[in-house]
Amino acid sequence: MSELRRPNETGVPDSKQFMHPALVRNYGKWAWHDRPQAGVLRHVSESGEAVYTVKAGTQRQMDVFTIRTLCDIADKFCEGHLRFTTRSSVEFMTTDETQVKPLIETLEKAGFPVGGTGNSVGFISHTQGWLHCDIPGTDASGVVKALMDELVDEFKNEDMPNRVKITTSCCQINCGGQGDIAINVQHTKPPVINHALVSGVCERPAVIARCPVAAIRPALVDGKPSLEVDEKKCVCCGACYPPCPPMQINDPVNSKIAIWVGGKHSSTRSKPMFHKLVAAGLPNNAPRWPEVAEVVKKILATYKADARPWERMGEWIERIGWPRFFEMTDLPFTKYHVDTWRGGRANLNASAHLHF
Amino acid sequence: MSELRRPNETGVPDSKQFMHPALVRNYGKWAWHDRPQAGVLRHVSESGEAVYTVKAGTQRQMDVFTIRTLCDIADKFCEGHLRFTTRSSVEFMTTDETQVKPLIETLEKAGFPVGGTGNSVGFISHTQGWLHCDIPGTDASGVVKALMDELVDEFKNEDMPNRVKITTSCCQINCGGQGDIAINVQHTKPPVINHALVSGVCERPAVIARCPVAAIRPALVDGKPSLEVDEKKCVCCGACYPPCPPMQINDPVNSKIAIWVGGKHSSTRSKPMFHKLVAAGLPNNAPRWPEVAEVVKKILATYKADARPWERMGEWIERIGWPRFFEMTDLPFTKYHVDTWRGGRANLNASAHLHF
Amino acid sequence: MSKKLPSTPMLDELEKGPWPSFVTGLKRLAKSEGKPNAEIMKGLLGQLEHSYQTRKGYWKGGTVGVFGYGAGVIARFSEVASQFPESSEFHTLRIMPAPGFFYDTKTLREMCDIWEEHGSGLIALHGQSGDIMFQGCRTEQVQPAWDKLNGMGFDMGGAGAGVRTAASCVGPARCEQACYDTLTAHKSIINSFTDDIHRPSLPYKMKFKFSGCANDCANATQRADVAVLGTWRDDMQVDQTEVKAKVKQLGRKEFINQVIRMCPTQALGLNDDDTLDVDNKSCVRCMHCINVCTKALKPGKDRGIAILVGGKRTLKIGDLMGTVLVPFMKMETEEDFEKLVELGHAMLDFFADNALEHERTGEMIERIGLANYLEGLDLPLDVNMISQPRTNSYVRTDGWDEEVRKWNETKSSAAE
Amino acid sequence: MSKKLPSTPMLDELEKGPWPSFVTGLKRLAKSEGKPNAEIMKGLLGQLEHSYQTRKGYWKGGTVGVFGYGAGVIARFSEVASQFPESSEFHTLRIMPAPGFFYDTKTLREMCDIWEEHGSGLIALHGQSGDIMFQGCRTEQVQPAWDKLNGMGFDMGGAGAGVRTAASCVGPARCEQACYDTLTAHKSIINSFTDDIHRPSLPYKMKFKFSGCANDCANATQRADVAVLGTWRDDMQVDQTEVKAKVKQLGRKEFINQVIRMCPTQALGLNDDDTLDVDNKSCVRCMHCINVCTKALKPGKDRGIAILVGGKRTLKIGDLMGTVLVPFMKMETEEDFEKLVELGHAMLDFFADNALEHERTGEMIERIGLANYLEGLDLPLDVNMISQPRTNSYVRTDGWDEEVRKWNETKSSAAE
Ligand code: SRM
Ligand code: SRM
Ligand code: SRM
Ligand code: SRM
Ligand code: SF4
Ligand code: SF4
Ligand code: SF4
Ligand code: SF4
Ligand code: SF4
Ligand code: SF4
Ligand code: SF4
Ligand code: SF4
Repeated sequence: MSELRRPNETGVPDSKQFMHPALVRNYGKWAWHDRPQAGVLRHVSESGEAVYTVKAGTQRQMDVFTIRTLCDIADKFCEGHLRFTTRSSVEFMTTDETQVKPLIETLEKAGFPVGGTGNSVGFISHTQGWLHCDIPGTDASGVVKALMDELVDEFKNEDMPNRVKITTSCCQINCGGQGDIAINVQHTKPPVINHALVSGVCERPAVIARCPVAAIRPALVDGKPSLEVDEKKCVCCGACYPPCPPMQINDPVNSKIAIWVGGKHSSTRSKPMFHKLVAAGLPNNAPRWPEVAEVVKKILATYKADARPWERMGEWIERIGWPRFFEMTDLPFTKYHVDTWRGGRANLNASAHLHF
Repeated sequence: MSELRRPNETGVPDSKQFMHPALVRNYGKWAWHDRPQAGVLRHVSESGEAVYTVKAGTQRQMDVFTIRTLCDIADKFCEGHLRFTTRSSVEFMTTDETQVKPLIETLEKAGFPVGGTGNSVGFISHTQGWLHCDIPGTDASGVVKALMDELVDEFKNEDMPNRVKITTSCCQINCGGQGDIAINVQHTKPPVINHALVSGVCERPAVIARCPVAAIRPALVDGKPSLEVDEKKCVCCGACYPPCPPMQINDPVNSKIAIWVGGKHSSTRSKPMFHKLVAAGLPNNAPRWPEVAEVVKKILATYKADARPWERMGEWIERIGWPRFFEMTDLPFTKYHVDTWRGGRANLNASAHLHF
Repeated sequence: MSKKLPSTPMLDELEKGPWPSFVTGLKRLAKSEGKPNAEIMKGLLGQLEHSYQTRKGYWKGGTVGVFGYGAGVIARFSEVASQFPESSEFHTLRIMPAPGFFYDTKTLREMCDIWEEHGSGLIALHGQSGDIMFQGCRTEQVQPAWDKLNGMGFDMGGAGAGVRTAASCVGPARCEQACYDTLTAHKSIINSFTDDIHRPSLPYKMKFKFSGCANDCANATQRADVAVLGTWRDDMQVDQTEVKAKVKQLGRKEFINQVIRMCPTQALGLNDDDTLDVDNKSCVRCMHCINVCTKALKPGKDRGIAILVGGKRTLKIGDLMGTVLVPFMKMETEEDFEKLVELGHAMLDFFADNALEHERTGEMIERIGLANYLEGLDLPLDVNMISQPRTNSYVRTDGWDEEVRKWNETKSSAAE
Repeated sequence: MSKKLPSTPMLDELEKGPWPSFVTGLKRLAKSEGKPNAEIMKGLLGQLEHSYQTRKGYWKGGTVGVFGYGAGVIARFSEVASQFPESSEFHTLRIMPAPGFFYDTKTLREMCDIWEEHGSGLIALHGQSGDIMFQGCRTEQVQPAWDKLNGMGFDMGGAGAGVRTAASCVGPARCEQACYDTLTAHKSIINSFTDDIHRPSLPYKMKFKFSGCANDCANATQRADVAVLGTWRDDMQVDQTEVKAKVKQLGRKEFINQVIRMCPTQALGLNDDDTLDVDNKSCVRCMHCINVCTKALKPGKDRGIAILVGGKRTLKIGDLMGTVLVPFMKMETEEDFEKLVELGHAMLDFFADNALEHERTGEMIERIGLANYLEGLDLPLDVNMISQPRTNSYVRTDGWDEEVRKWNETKSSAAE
């Protein structure tokens, strides 16, 4: 075992040491860009120099062999440089236009789909799931893989009205964030408490404080201090589970998948938007979640066919109206779609604006 | 004294008995309308018949002599028919185009300004005030009269981008409703309690229940049951005053006037909007409230000069942004403008949309 | 014997200026020598001047009424009666006008005569809720005044915790935009609620308002617990010849700016031949383009009403706009109006049973949730009720499948 | 000695299809015979298949760390260790990459080698917060792995109630839209907070994110407590020749549809000669027109940052977007970056002092009010902080005159 050594508290390293030299040369001097073809960006500097970026999808959860393959390609085409995007795509940069085609071919041959640029469906925000997290209701890696298999053509082409940002989250905490489409676990039953363990494992006041609806109270069960849940109040969010694992929220049947649409982080055109619930009650059907894929594809196809250029998912629906969205996607509308959370009234239709 | 007699519980009378015969003839058959000149509407029926409406301002609080004068005019020009609008303007209808000019002249001569049609400043929503209400902080009739004197040209002409609906309210209850501009009393100090009277007059639990911020508690004062106010919590709204007149909220100095803009009831273009606070701390300066008039005129002039056709006040400001509104109107922006009420966070700028 | 006109230096300032002066009116009344109302008005002028001087109001409430009714008279007793005894009692009778505020001069003159005899001679046309306010009545004159007004065929309006006087826009009587008969709807509703108007026993007030279209000239959306607004379901009517004329009149650029660009849902396009392209599926019936092009555009032919519920002013949780309860309902036959009345009663009953003391309908719905309100009224859920679905995952959805079943049922029964 | 590859019929389904398969990767690792990480991976595959079969996760947390630091390692112990002992400990080291996620292959290869030796061979590029996640480490291997990674010049990322690993968009390195140097800002902030990253002692986590413009490619607005977004104050740069070219390319109608009509504040007009009319006072710097016309339009020259505060996910009051705290700040000189760092520290200190346990910055501001937060940070109020002023009159305004004085002071000092 290695000696205990004081860490070098260096923080983040400088980026320029790793950057492609053309990026260093033109740092802060970019003039414009375009996309010669799907999967390829051309950034032109004020100096006239052009850098071509070829973008490809990865599985994010990479074995070292995959990474080494990417390195081989970067060595061959990009002077040993590459970068990853905020969405775990990989980007290869070169100043040599003639290298673009062979680079794409090499990537595709190695199994990395080239695309994800412009108005395509990007890679899905990936979270941990059964592979690593301690509280997951499903497996992010599996959901992402299964879905990307279905959406790969939309990744490779730029046929969408605008960029489509899909996210997954394997529990209601939602490390995946807002998405044009968000595929999230939604528990439907209150936690099942293993009373024998509570007193040993959980700090009860902390657990009680976590519940967003104050549904948890201290209780004595079999003479031992435990907790009890007011099932009428409980919204099955699972927030009590991380601080208190004996409050088992995950359930093979009752932990369902919900689909949300119209989230958006950008302030482009419209202000950022939260995503909105459209479908719930979908089974957590590992290993390929076909019911989820079906709904996602239906939504995407409708958006693709109906939205106008540059409308993000949420903007499109705002224009055409939610009645038409539900009609066109054939999704059922239920009382659960009506917001009941604090300030939920703001999501009621306070106007005579009606869609027929 | 008259005998006690059972009322005829008739409800509202039928309207057609009072209507101008041309309206009865064309009831539900109107084809289109236009405005030949400010103050005059022409409605044309499917039958081709046209009805001219001449609209004039009144003081709403009318002595019988004024009403009889209006009747005289209606008898002379309109076969004895007239109507009032939802904003207390009076309307004279005739099918005879040649009568429009003399009708206008007669009205103007009798002191009734003709106008209030189309994109003008309409009559101000009028409430009761010192003339009749039991809780007023100011006098609606006076404020309305003083302001309409200043705005009469804007009433008579159609020079505004869209209709301007102004409202006044003589206490924070705001019987006047939402307005493009709303001129409302805003108290700035907690109620002063006349403890000697409380136990005799007020039902204490009811009063306590009325407070929106739960600032009122029961208290014993000089051995008598009374109430006390937590002045840190109190938002000086005066809601406790109607159920408990000893909780005197009105104050000659500390009951101020606040001005709100951008309210809108119509669902035309944008959804209905609440009005928003822009100026407060204006003195309750009877009998002519010059400080209020100054702010109102400044806002109107800015709107008139800058808004695009058909933009209501609130729509205009949404387009140009609040920073520009405050800049152009030269009104100070303070922490009080930042919403602190429930759900107030929705009124923060949750985006990178910035105006410079 | 008759008192002198009080000195009113501050009020006199309000006789200046071009707008009709209520002060001049008050003085006119105060000067109508010999009439009892002149004395009342002298007192009133004195008290009002005192208010202006001291910046305070001096009325207090009380209980005054007419035989058989529990509301409709707003009692006012002066707190400075010793100084101004003539107006020590200054009550208001709220009387409901005909829907749409129509009068013939005979009626108005008769009202003036009655009020000169029994009241102060001061009449407001109209109060913000829509009443004729006969203001300034001594207690003992209330009943005789009422008897005469009632004898004319007019009835008392609302006050207190009951159904209130309603208001409606001019509607089909003189507006081509009206998508239903606002005046008939108003009358049908109000005349079926006289008991709840005259003998209030609700948790708090309840108001109805009627506007013929989304322009909402009756301010229904925010100022009524129940707002009834006209709308249509089919395509709007377009006269392309008139569209072209309008494009010509405004100029192409201005037409784009004033019509095309202002449509809230970008439902309009201007074709190259200056005709209009309407995406009726996207149109939200906001009325804007129709307002601007009064000759070229009209609402569709399949007309009816939408009902919004819960509008109100500030107390106690903050202002509320009405929100969609019924997105569409035909309003043509007598049966249709009866259905509306029935629904109104169901809403009132639910309110009476479920609202807390001093809680308006909107506050009650805010507290219990729209879904429960719908269930209580046995009304179907509709996507038009929301501006967007929930953004928060804190909800227990284990009834999902059951709700889906309900939706599909409603949908297929609607399709039948 | 080496175990057989477990049977993974469900996972095998995820080897099908065109997208790169993580299962294939896991199997590749499990098959790299002779290496210790192959054994770990066999266990992991077994446990994961078990999860797929039973639809449940089987990890539990714990405390594992490296010498000198209080965070950065996410400990994972298996609940089914008896069945899959090889992966009974499967911890993750969160390591911060260079801002913008740049690598040379030498570095990446070295990381792979280290992780093959000390871990499972499974690396995520990157976690949602921006860490390199070296996943699958036995407890005793954590320190040696760390020593080597740290030796390479990399440092541990955040976890727990401390400052978290930051993320930034590619920025000036390869984007013409960047209004400031996101990478330098990221580095300046993070490297001044190493103490709060490594020894977390805040009420809850605190995240910084950096995007070069309003497109927000780093998802800062909702996913960071402190979002730093590029913007500009002067007029946008317009190359009218390129505008004309773009109009020609798209066609006039499409240009109007895609550019003019989509501006959120109607700040754009198309002139008759196909040049663009920009109302820069109305423009909100949303980037849309610039995105569509990458050659014709550019942000202005007077560039800097806006800071939004309080973004976060659902717990406990519901998702929050960041809201404007600083509408504009230059970010060019070293001093500017220092000011940003200072402000970051002030925000952290205020958060540490005022937030409740497990309360994020946004929730704290929601509780105490923006005005108090501004006061605590000694920041001036600005109209850009609101989307609209208050709509509710429930506020005590007796400090009005004093606040007006403050505003006028700020304004006149800004004008100097
Ligand atoms: C590479 C990347 C930044 C990075 O540092 O890694 C990036 C790069 C660019 N983004 Fe982005 N965006 C990247 C993530 C994002 C994200 C965040 C995310 O994906 O999670 C967003 C916000 C998402 C949201 O709103 O929820 C984002 C919102 C945008 C937008 C605004 C889109 C909109 O209309 O709302 C633009 C503008 C545009 O489309 O021209 C944009 C534009 C661009 C441009 C065109 C900027 C430029 O001039 O170079 C870049 C080319 C992208 C392409 O591939 O076509 N980028 N961009 C990220 C690639 C992610 C990926 O692999 O798919
Ligand atoms: C690993 C990662 C997901 C991933 O696969 O990429 C992750 C994983 C976890 N997140 Fe997360 N979060 C991760 C990014 C996020 C993000 C996205 C971001 O940072 O942009 C968010 C939303 C933004 C935000 O901060 O609100 C996020 C919101 C949460 C929350 C909810 C916080 C809230 O205030 O609502 C929790 C719960 C908590 O902190 O108690 C949480 C908690 C967790 C825990 C620690 C669950 C737990 O309590 O044990 C997860 C550990 C998983 C594991 O085994 O590794 N994670 N988490 C991401 C961090 C990797 C990295 O360091 O790069
Ligand atoms: C007479 C009246 C109805 C009545 O039954 O009494 C009325 C009558 C008309 N209104 Fe109105 N509105 C009347 C009060 C209102 C109100 C309520 C109010 O004033 O308190 C509103 C809603 C106010 C709000 O949003 O806060 C109202 C919002 C409109 C609008 C929508 C304006 C907008 O763009 O938001 C239109 C459409 C238009 O301007 O063409 C409209 C249009 C019209 C038209 C043109 C309808 C028609 O085709 O006949 C009428 C002619 C008005 C004119 O004088 O130019 N009317 N109108 C009311 C006259 C009030 C007055 O004396 O000034
Ligand atoms: C007379 C009138 C103002 C006017 O001069 O026109 C009026 C006058 C009073 N209103 Fe009002 N309200 C009047 C229309 C309104 C409106 C407008 C409307 O109906 O469209 C509103 C806003 C809409 C609404 O209903 O919310 C309105 C919202 C209130 C409220 C607040 C209700 C709330 O839920 O927030 C109160 C307070 C209360 O009921 O406790 C109130 C209470 C009062 C009282 C009874 C004050 C009191 O507690 O003693 C006032 C009696 C004044 C008097 O001496 O005559 N008045 N009041 C209006 C009724 C005349 C009529 O019958 O035609
Ligand atoms: S979304 Fe939930 S289960 Fe998934 S990584 Fe985040 S905390 Fe873990
Ligand atoms: S699941 Fe959520 S709502 Fe239910 S008890 Fe746990 S924390 Fe509370
Ligand atoms: S606004 Fe207030 S003071 Fe004025 S009439 Fe209404 S309740 Fe009375
Ligand atoms: S004035 Fe308003 S906030 Fe103050 S005690 Fe009275 S009801 Fe409560
Ligand atoms: S609401 Fe509509 S129908 Fe009624 S008067 Fe106004 S424009 Fe006409
Ligand atoms: S009525 Fe309104 S929503 Fe419909 S097309 Fe006209 S402007 Fe657009
Ligand atoms: S946020 Fe702006 S500056 Fe950064 S990469 Fe995206 S478009 Fe470029
Ligand atoms: S940047 Fe956005 S707001 Fe500014 S002009 Fe362009 S589209 Fe309009």
